[in-house]
Amino acid sequence: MTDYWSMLFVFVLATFIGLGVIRRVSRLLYTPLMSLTNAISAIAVVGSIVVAGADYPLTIRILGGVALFASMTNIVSGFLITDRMLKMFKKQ
Amino acid sequence: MTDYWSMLFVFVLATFIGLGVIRRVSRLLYTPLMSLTNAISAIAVVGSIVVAGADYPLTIRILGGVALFASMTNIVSGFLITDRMLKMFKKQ
Amino acid sequence: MKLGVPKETAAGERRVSLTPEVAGRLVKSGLVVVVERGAGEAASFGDDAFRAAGATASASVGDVFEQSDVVLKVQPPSVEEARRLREGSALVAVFQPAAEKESISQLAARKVTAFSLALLPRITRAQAMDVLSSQATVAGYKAVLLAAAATGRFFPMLVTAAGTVAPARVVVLGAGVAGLQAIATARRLGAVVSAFDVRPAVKEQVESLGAKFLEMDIGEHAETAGGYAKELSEETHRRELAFIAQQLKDADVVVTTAAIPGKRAPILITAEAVRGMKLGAVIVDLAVETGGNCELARPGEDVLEHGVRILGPLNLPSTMPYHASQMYARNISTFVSHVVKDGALRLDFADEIIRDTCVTHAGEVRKP
Amino acid sequence: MKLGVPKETAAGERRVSLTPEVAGRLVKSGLVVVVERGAGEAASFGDDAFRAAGATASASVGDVFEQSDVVLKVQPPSVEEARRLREGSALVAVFQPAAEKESISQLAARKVTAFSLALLPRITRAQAMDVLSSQATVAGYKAVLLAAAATGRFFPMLVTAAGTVAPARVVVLGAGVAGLQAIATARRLGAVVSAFDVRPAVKEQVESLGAKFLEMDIGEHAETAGGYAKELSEETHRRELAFIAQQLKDADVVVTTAAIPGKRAPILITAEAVRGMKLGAVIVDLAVETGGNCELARPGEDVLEHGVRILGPLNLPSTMPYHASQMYARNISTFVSHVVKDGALRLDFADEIIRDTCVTHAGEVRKP
Amino acid sequence: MTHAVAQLAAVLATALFIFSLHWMNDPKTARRGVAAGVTGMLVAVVATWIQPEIIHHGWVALAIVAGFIVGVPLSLVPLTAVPQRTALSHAFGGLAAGLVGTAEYFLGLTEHPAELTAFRMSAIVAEVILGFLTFTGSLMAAGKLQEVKWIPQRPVTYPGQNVVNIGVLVIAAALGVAVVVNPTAPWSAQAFSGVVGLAVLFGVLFIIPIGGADMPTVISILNSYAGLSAVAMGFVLNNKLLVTAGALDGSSGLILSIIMCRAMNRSFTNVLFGAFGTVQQAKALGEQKAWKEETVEGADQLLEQARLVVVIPGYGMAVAQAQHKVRELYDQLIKRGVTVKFAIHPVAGRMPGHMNVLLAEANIPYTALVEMEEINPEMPQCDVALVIGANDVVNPAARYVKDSPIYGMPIIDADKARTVLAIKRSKKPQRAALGPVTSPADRP
Amino acid sequence: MTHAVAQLAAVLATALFIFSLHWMNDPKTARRGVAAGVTGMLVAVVATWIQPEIIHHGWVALAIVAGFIVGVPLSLVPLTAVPQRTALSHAFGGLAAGLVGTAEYFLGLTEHPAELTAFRMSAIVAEVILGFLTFTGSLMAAGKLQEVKWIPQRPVTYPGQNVVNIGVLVIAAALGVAVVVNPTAPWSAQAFSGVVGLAVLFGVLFIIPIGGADMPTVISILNSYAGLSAVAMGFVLNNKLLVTAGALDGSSGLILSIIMCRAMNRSFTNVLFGAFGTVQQAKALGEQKAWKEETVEGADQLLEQARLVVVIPGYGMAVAQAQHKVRELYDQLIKRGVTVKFAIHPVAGRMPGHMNVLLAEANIPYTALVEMEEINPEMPQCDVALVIGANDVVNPAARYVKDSPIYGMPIIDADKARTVLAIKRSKKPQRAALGPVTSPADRP
Ligand SMILES: NC(=O)c1ccc[n+]([C@@H]2O[C@H](COP(=O)([O-])OP(=O)(O)OC[C@H]3O[C@@H](n4cnc5c(N)ncnc54)[C@H](OP(=O)(O)O)[C@@H]3O)[C@@H](O)[C@H]2O)c1
Ligand SMILES: NC(=O)c1ccc[n+]([C@@H]2O[C@H](COP(=O)([O-])OP(=O)(O)OC[C@H]3O[C@@H](n4cnc5c(N)ncnc54)[C@H](OP(=O)(O)O)[C@@H]3O)[C@@H](O)[C@H]2O)c1
Ligand SMILES: NC(=O)c1ccc[n+]([C@@H]2O[C@H](COP(=O)([O-])OP(=O)(O)OC[C@H]3O[C@@H](n4cnc5c(N)ncnc54)[C@H](O)[C@@H]3O)[C@@H](O)[C@H]2O)c1
Ligand SMILES: NC(=O)c1ccc[n+]([C@@H]2O[C@H](COP(=O)([O-])OP(=O)(O)OC[C@H]3O[C@@H](n4cnc5c(N)ncnc54)[C@H](O)[C@@H]3O)[C@@H](O)[C@H]2O)c1
Repeated sequence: MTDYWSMLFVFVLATFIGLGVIRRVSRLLYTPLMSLTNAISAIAVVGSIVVAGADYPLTIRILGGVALFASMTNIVSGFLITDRMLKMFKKQ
Repeated sequence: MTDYWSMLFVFVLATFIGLGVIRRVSRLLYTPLMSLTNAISAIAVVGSIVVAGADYPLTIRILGGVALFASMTNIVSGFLITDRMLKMFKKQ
Repeated sequence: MKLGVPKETAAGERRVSLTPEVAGRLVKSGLVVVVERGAGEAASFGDDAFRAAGATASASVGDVFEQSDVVLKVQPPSVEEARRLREGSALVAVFQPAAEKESISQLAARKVTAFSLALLPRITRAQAMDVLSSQATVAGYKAVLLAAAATGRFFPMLVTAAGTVAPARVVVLGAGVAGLQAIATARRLGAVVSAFDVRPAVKEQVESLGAKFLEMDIGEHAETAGGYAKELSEETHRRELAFIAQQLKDADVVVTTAAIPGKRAPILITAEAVRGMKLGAVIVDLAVETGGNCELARPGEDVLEHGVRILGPLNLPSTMPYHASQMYARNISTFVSHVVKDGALRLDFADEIIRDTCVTHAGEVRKP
Repeated sequence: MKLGVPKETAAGERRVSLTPEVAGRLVKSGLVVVVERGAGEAASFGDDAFRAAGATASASVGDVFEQSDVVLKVQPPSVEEARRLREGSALVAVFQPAAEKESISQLAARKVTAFSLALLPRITRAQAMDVLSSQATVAGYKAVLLAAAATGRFFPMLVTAAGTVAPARVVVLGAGVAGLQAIATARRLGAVVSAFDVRPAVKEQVESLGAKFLEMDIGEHAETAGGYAKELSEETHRRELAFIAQQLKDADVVVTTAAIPGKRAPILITAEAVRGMKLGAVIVDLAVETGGNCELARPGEDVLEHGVRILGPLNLPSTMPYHASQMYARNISTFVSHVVKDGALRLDFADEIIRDTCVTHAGEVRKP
Repeated sequence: MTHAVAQLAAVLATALFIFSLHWMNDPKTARRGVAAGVTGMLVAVVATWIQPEIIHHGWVALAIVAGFIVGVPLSLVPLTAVPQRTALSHAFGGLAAGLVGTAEYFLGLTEHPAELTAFRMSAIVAEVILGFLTFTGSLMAAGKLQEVKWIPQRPVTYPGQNVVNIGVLVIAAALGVAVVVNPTAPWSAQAFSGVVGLAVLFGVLFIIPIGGADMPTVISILNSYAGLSAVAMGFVLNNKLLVTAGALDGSSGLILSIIMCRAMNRSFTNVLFGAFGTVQQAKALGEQKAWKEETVEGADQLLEQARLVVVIPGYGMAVAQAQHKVRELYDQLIKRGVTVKFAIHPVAGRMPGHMNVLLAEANIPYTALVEMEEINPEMPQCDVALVIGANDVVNPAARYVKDSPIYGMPIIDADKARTVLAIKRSKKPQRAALGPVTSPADRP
Repeated sequence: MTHAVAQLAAVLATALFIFSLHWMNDPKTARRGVAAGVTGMLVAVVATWIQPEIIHHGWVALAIVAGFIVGVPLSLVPLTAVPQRTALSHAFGGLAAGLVGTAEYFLGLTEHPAELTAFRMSAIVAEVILGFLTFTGSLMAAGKLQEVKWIPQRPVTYPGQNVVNIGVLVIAAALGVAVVVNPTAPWSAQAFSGVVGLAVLFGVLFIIPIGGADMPTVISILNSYAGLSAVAMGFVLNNKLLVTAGALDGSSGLILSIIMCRAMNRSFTNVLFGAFGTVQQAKALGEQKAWKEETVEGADQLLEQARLVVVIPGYGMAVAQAQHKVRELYDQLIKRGVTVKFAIHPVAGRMPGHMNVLLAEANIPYTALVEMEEINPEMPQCDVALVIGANDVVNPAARYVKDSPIYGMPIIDADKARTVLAIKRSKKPQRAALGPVTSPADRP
C-alpha cells in the first residue's frame, strides 16, 4: 500500500509544479506549448513498451504494440512540429 | 529500496516547487518569509514526536524530548512573529 | 440654393465664414456657394482654393449679398450690409441681439431670416455647431501665447549652466472652454498652473489637465441647471475677491476668462489686487469685451499699472484666422445642413436649435 | 573693489547686467556693488530689491561710471559711455570687436581693461560664463512664441466637435543652442518638428528632443575641430538651398538660427524658396543680426512676401528681460569671480578665458 | 541494478520534463525546452527497454519504427492544420492509454487475478475511461477541424442532450465500479468491455454539440484528459515517471483551458461539462451582450492575441491622469506586433482637444490617432476596443434611446468590435461594453 | 487505518505548506499563508501523535508545553531583534535535527543494528552534520547580532583560515563515511561522537570570520541547511512530509541567499564557502570600486530596499527617449515608499534645460527635481544613485584628472552614494559607477 501513497504524493507535487510552470509560459507560445505537452504526454510509451515487449500472450502484446506505435507517433510528430513552430518564431 | 527512490523523487519535486514558489515571493516580504520558512522547517517536530513518545529507552526519549521542545519553540515563535510582522504590513 | 460668403468688413476681422474644404463639402451636397473676391485671403485661403473646391469665387460684394439665399458671416452685419441683403433671404452670423439692436431692426425690416449662432442652446446635438466653444478654444490658446510673449520670464523650468530658471506661475480664473484651453496650453509650455472657478464641477476638469484647483468655500450654489455659472451674492463676491487677491500675490501670469451668459463679466481682480502683485506680472483679460474681469483692463489696450501689464485683447480668434475659420466653417456648415432641407429653409420652430437662434423672421424680431 | 551696474542705454535694451540675487552674492563675497537708479526696472528688478541685497542702489550714471573699478554691462558701451569710464578701470560686456571699432579705440585710449564675453572660448570651464549660450536659449524659446503668435494656426493637433485641427509643421534650420531650444519649445506646444543642420553630430541631439532630423548628404566635413560649423563650398551650398526649399514646401513655421562664428550668417532660404511656401506660413529669422538666413528678412522688420510672413526680430533676449538678466548676471558674476582675486583684477594672460576675452588692456587694442 | 537505473532514469526524465516546460517561458529558451523534452523521453524509453522483462525486442522495435514512419509526415502538415494534428495526436495518446489499460486488465484476469486489487482496478478503469473517451473525442474534434465530410461541422444539439451525455457517463462509471468490486466475476470481462464501449460512445457524444470555434478549448481539455490517463496508467504500472509526466500534462492542459475560457468569456465549469450548446444558442439568439468583470490576465491575453486594438479614451482617462499608463500599454502592444490606434471622439473629455493634450503629453505619436469618421468603418475588423474612461462617446443609447440627453450624437462604434474592454471607476453598467477590467495601474 | 491517516495528513500538510509559501507572493494574501502553515503543522503534529507507537503522551505533551512557554515570549521580541531571533530559532531547529539523528543512531546501534543500512546511515550522518553545524553556527550568528559580550563582533581572520575550516569539514566527512561503512564496529559510537563534535566545531569556525553586515545572508544559508537536515531526517524516518517540507525550506533558503548575494554584489560560491573574510578585507583596503554587470533583478532589489534614490539623468536618457520609462520607474518606487529625487546637472544633455524638457514631458513633478548644489551634500545619505545615460556630469575625472577636457567642472557626487547604478549604451567603463545595468526597457 505504501507505494500508492508515494504515487499520490508524487502526483500532487507534480501537479503543483505543472500549474506553477505553465502559468508562467509566455502567451505567445501557447500553440507550441500544446504540441510539446502533447508529446510529453506520450510518456505512456513507457507502459506500452512493457506491455508490448514482456513475456505476455500475443493478444496482449498486440494491444501493447498498437499502443506503442500510437505513442511513438505522438512523440515523434509532437517534438518535431514543436521545434518547427519555434524555429519560425526565431525568424520573426 | 523502492522507498528511497520515492523519497528521492519527492525531494526533487519538492525542491522544484520550492524554487518556483519562492522566486515569485514579493521582495517586500523577505523578512516574514524567512521566519515563515523557519517555522515550517520545524517540521522536524514530526520526527521528534516519534523519538520522544515511542517505546524507546529513556536516554533516547530525553534526546527526543529536547528535540521536540526545540522544534515546538520554533513553530510557535516562528508563526507568531510572522503574523505579527504581516499585521504591521497591513497597517502601512 | 445659393450660399453667399462675403468678405468680413469689421475692423481687424480676418476670419471667413467658410473655408474651401467646407465649401467643397457643401457643393458636393448640392448647394451653390458664392464667395466674394479675396474673402479668405486674410485667413490664407486663396480664391483659387475656393474655385478648386467648386465654389464660385471672385464675386463682387453686391453679387454675394444680392444673389444668395443664405448669407454666411462671422461678424454681425453692419447696417450697410443689412441693407444689401435680398428681401426674404437668410443670414447666419454670431451676434448678441441685445448689442445689435439697430441692424436687427434693419434685418427685420427687410424680412430677412437671421440666425445668431451665439444663441445656440448648449445641447449635445448642437455641439458640432457650437461656435462659442470653438472660438473660445482659439482664444484660450492664444491668450497664453500672448501672455508668454509679454512676460519677461520663461514659462518652463530650466536648469542651466547660467543658473536655474524657475517655472512661471500661471493662474487661470474661470475654467470654461477658454479657461481649460489656457490651462492646457500653459501646462504644455511647462508653467505651474492653478485655476479657480465658481462651479464646483470644474475642479475635476482642471485636475484632469494636471493643474491645481484653487479651492474656496463658495457657500452657495453657483451653477444653473444648464451648467452655466450664476452671478454670486454680494457677500460671496467680496470673499471671492479677497481670495483671488491672495492667490495672485506670487503669480507671474494671470489669464481671466470668467463670464456669465448674457451678463457683464464679473470683476475678479480689483485695482487693489493688482497693486499686491509682483513687478513684471502679466494679466490677460479675455472677458474684456463684456466688461472685463480686471478692473484696470481696457478693451484692446495694453495697460501698465503698478508694474503689472494688463492686456485686454479683442477678438483673439481673428488673430488665428486659419484654424479659427476652419472651425467656424465646420460649425456654420453643420448649422446650415440642419436648417436647409432639400434646397430650402426648413423652419421648424419646435426644434430648439432653430427656435433659440432665430433672431428675425418674416419681418418680426424674435429676440430682444 | 567696486562693481558698477549702469542702466543700459541702447534702444530697446531691457536687460540689466546684475540681478539683486547675484549682486547679493557678490556683496557677500566682499565686493561693493553700485547700481544706477532704475537700472533693473525694465527687467522688473526694483531698486529696493538691490538695496535689500546689500548693493548701493539709486546711484547716478556718473557715480557708477566714475567710481567703479569694474563696470558690468550688457550691450557694448556707447562712445559716450566709453568716455565716462574711469581711466584704468575695467569693463565687461558683450560685443564683437570687429563691429565696435570706434568705442574700442576709445576704451584703449582711456586705458580701460575691456572684456567681451562674446569671445569666451567654448570650453567646459567657461560654460557657466557663456552668455552666448544662455542668451541663445532665451532667443530660441522666444522665437517659437513669436512664430506661434504670428501664425494663423494652432501648433497642437486638436480633435474637436468643430473638426480636427492638424498640428503645425515647424522646421528649424540650424540646431545650435537656440535651434535646439526652439525645437524643444515647438514640440512642447504640440507641433510636428523637423530640423536641419550641417553638423552631423546634431542629428542625435535633434532626435533626443523628439524631432525629426532632415538628412541631406552634405558630402564634405562641415565641422571644425572646436565643434563649430564651417562655411560650405559653393556647390554644396547650392545643393543645400535646393534641399531646404524642398523641405519648406509644406512647412507652416520656419525658425532659422544658422550661424558661423565670425562670419555672415549663411543664406538658407532664397526668395525663390519663399515663393514655394504655403500661404500664411511664417519664418522667424534669428540670424538677421548677422545678415539673416532668409534672403527676404529685414532686421527688426515684419515682411510679408508671397503670402509668407518673415520676422527678423532683433535682440530677443531683451524681450524676456527678467530671466535673460538672471542668466546674464550669473554668467557675468562667474566671470568676475574668475578675473577678480582678493579684491583686484588678476590678469593671467596664460589663461585662455582671459586671453581670449580681453579686448583692450593698458591702452592696447588686443583684438582686431 | 537495472532497477536502480530505471529509477534514476525516472528522476532524470522528470527533471528534464520540468525544465522543458519551464523553458517554454520565453521564446529565447523555448527550443532548449524541446531538446530537454526529447532527451527526457529518450532516457525514459531506453531505461524501460533495457529492463530484463522486455524480451520481444523485435516487436518493440517494429512498433517504434512504425511510429516514426507515421510520425514524421504528421509533423510536416501545413501550419493551418496544426490544430487537427494535435487533436489526432491526442486520439493516439488516448488510444494507447486505453489499450494498455485493457491489456493490463485482461492480463490480470487471465494470469494473476490476485494483482487486481481494488486500488489497481480503480486505476485501470479510470485509465480506460479517460483513454477511450479521449480517443474518440479527439478523433471527432480532428474530424470537425479538418472538415471531414461525414462529421457535421455545425454543433448538433437536441433536447435533453446533457441528460443523455451525463447518463452515458454515469452508466460507464457504475459498470466500472462493479468491475472494481468484482474484477474476476464471470460477467466482469463483459462489464469491462461495456465500460470501454460507453467511453468510446461518450467521446463522440461529448464533441458533437460543439462548434468549430470552441475546438481549441476542447482540445486543451482533451490534452488534460490524456495526461490524467497517463497518471492512471502510472498508478496501474506503479511507475512514478508516468505519474509525474501525466500530472504535468494534466495540469498544463487544465491551465491552458482555463485561460482560454477566460479569453472567451466562458466559465470553466460551463466548458468542463461539455454544455457548449447552451451558450451557442444564447449567442445566436440575441444582440444583448452580457458584461462581465474581466481579470487583468484575461485582458492581457485578449490584447496580446489581437491584431488590431482600438483605444478609445475619454474623460475618465484624463481624471485618472492615466495617459502615461496608456502609453506603457501602447508600447507593450506595439512591441508585440499589435496594431494600436487611438480613436478620438470629437467631444471626448471636457474641452476641445482634451484627449490630444494628454496623449501628446504621453508622447503617443500623432500618426496613431484617428478620427471617429475614419475609424468607424474599421471597427468590425477591430479585435479589441479598449474603452478607457469613456462613456458617452461610445454609448449606443445615442443611436436608439430617444429621450437620452446624447440622442443623435455620432458615437464611436465600439460595440461593433469583436470584444470590448472598458476601464472605468465604478461598475455602473457600461452600455457598450462587455465589462470593466481592473484599472491599468494594476497591470504588470 | 492510522497509517492511511498519517499518509493523508502528509499529503494535506504538504499541500498546505506549498500554499503557505505561494501566498507569500503578495502582501494581500500573506496572512492567509501563515494560517495555511499553521494548519499544515497542526495536521502533521496531530497525525503523528495519534499513531499507535506513540505511548508516552505525557512526555510529548510536556515537551510541547515547554515549547509554547519559551516560544511565545520569543515571538514578542522587538522588531530590531528579529534577525537574532531567527538565528536562534535556526539553532533550535538544527539542534532538534541533530538530536533526532543521534537518537536514531544509538537506537539502531543498541536495538536494531540491521536497520542501519548504508543508505540510512548516510542519511543519519548528513542529518547530524547539518543539524549540529546549523546549531552552533546559528548560535554564533545570533550572538554576534545580539552583540553578546564574549563573541567578537568584528570578523576574526587568521592566515590559512579556509584551510582549517575545510580541513575540519573533511575530517568530519571522513569519519562519517567510516561510520556509514561500519555502523556497528566497536569504534563506531566514538567515531559518530567525533562527527558530532566536529560539526559543532565547524559551526563556530564557519561564523567567526564573518562580520555583522553579512549576517542576513548567512542566516539565510543556515535556513537552507536546517531544511536539508529535515530532508535527511525524512530519509532516516522514511517520512515524505519531512522530505517535502525540508526541501521547500532548503530551496527557499537557497533562493533567498542567492538573491541577497546578488544585491550585495557577491558571487554565491564566494558566500557558500564562507570566505567572507577576503571580501571584507578588500573592502577595507581601498577606494577602488569595482564595477560589475548587474542583473535586472539585482537592480530592482537594490532600488526597492533603498530609502533615498537619486536619479541622475544625462544625454543618454534623451537619446534613448527613455523619459517615459524613467517615469514608470519613478511611479513604482514612489508607490513603494522610496524617496526619489532627480539631480539635474547644469549642463546635462546638449542644450540648456534639456533634462527639464524631457522630464516635464514625462510629467515628473518639478518638486522632485533638485539642483546639483542642493543634492551634493545629501549624496552620502543616498542609498542608490541611478545614473541614466550620463557620463561627464558624474565623472570624478573632473576633480582629479588635470588633462581631462572636463577638469574643473563641478559634478554631481554620484560616487559618494552607497551604491551607484548606471544605465548606458556601451560598456565603456564608467568611472563613477559600479557598472551598467541592462536598459530600463527590459524592466518588468
Ligand atoms: N469635449 C468637449 O469639448 C466637451 C465639453 C463639455 C462636455 N462634453 C461632454 O463630455 C462627454 C465626454 O464623453 P466621455 O466619454 O469622454 O466622458 P464621460 O461620458 O463623462 O465618461 C467618463 C467615463 O470615465 C469614467 N471615469 C471617471 N473617472 C475615472 C477614473 N478616475 N478612472 C477610471 N475611469 C473613470 C467614468 O466612469 P464612472 O461611470 O464609473 O464614473 C465614465 O465611464 C460628452 O457627453 C460630451 O458632450 C465635452
Ligand atoms: N547642457 C548643455 O547646454 C550642453 C551643451 C553642449 C555640450 N554639453 C556637454 O554635454 C555633456 C553632458 O553630460 P552628460 O553626462 O549629460 O552626457 P555625456 O557625458 O555625453 O554622457 C552620455 C551618456 O549616455 C550614454 N548613452 C548614450 N546613448 C544612450 C542610449 N541610447 N541608451 C543608454 N545610454 C546612452 C553614453 O553611454 P556610452 O558611453 O555607452 O555611449 C554616456 O554614458 C557635458 O560634457 C556638457 O559640457 C552640454
Ligand atoms: N454641449 C455641451 O454640453 C457643452 C459644450 C461646450 C461647453 N459646455 C460647458 O459650458 C460651460 C460654460 O462654458 P463657456 O465656454 O461658456 O465658458 P466661458 O469660456 O464663457 O467661461 C465662463 C467660466 O467662468 C466661470 N465663472 C463665472 N463667474 C465666475 C466667478 N465669479 N468667479 C470665477 N469663475 C466664474 C464660469 O463658471 C465658467 O466656467 C463649460 O463648463 C462647458 O463645460 C457644455
Ligand atoms: N562648452 C561647450 O562645450 C559648449 C557650450 C555651448 C554650446 N556648445 C556647442 O557649440 C555649437 C554651436 O552652438 P551655437 O550656440 O554657437 O550655435 P548657434 O546657436 O549660433 O547656431 C549655429 C548653428 O547653425 C548651424 N549651421 C551653420 N551653417 C549652417 C548651414 N549652412 N546650414 C545649416 N546649419 C548651419 C551650425 O551647425 C550650428 O548648429 C553647438 O552645437 C553646441 O553644442 C558647446
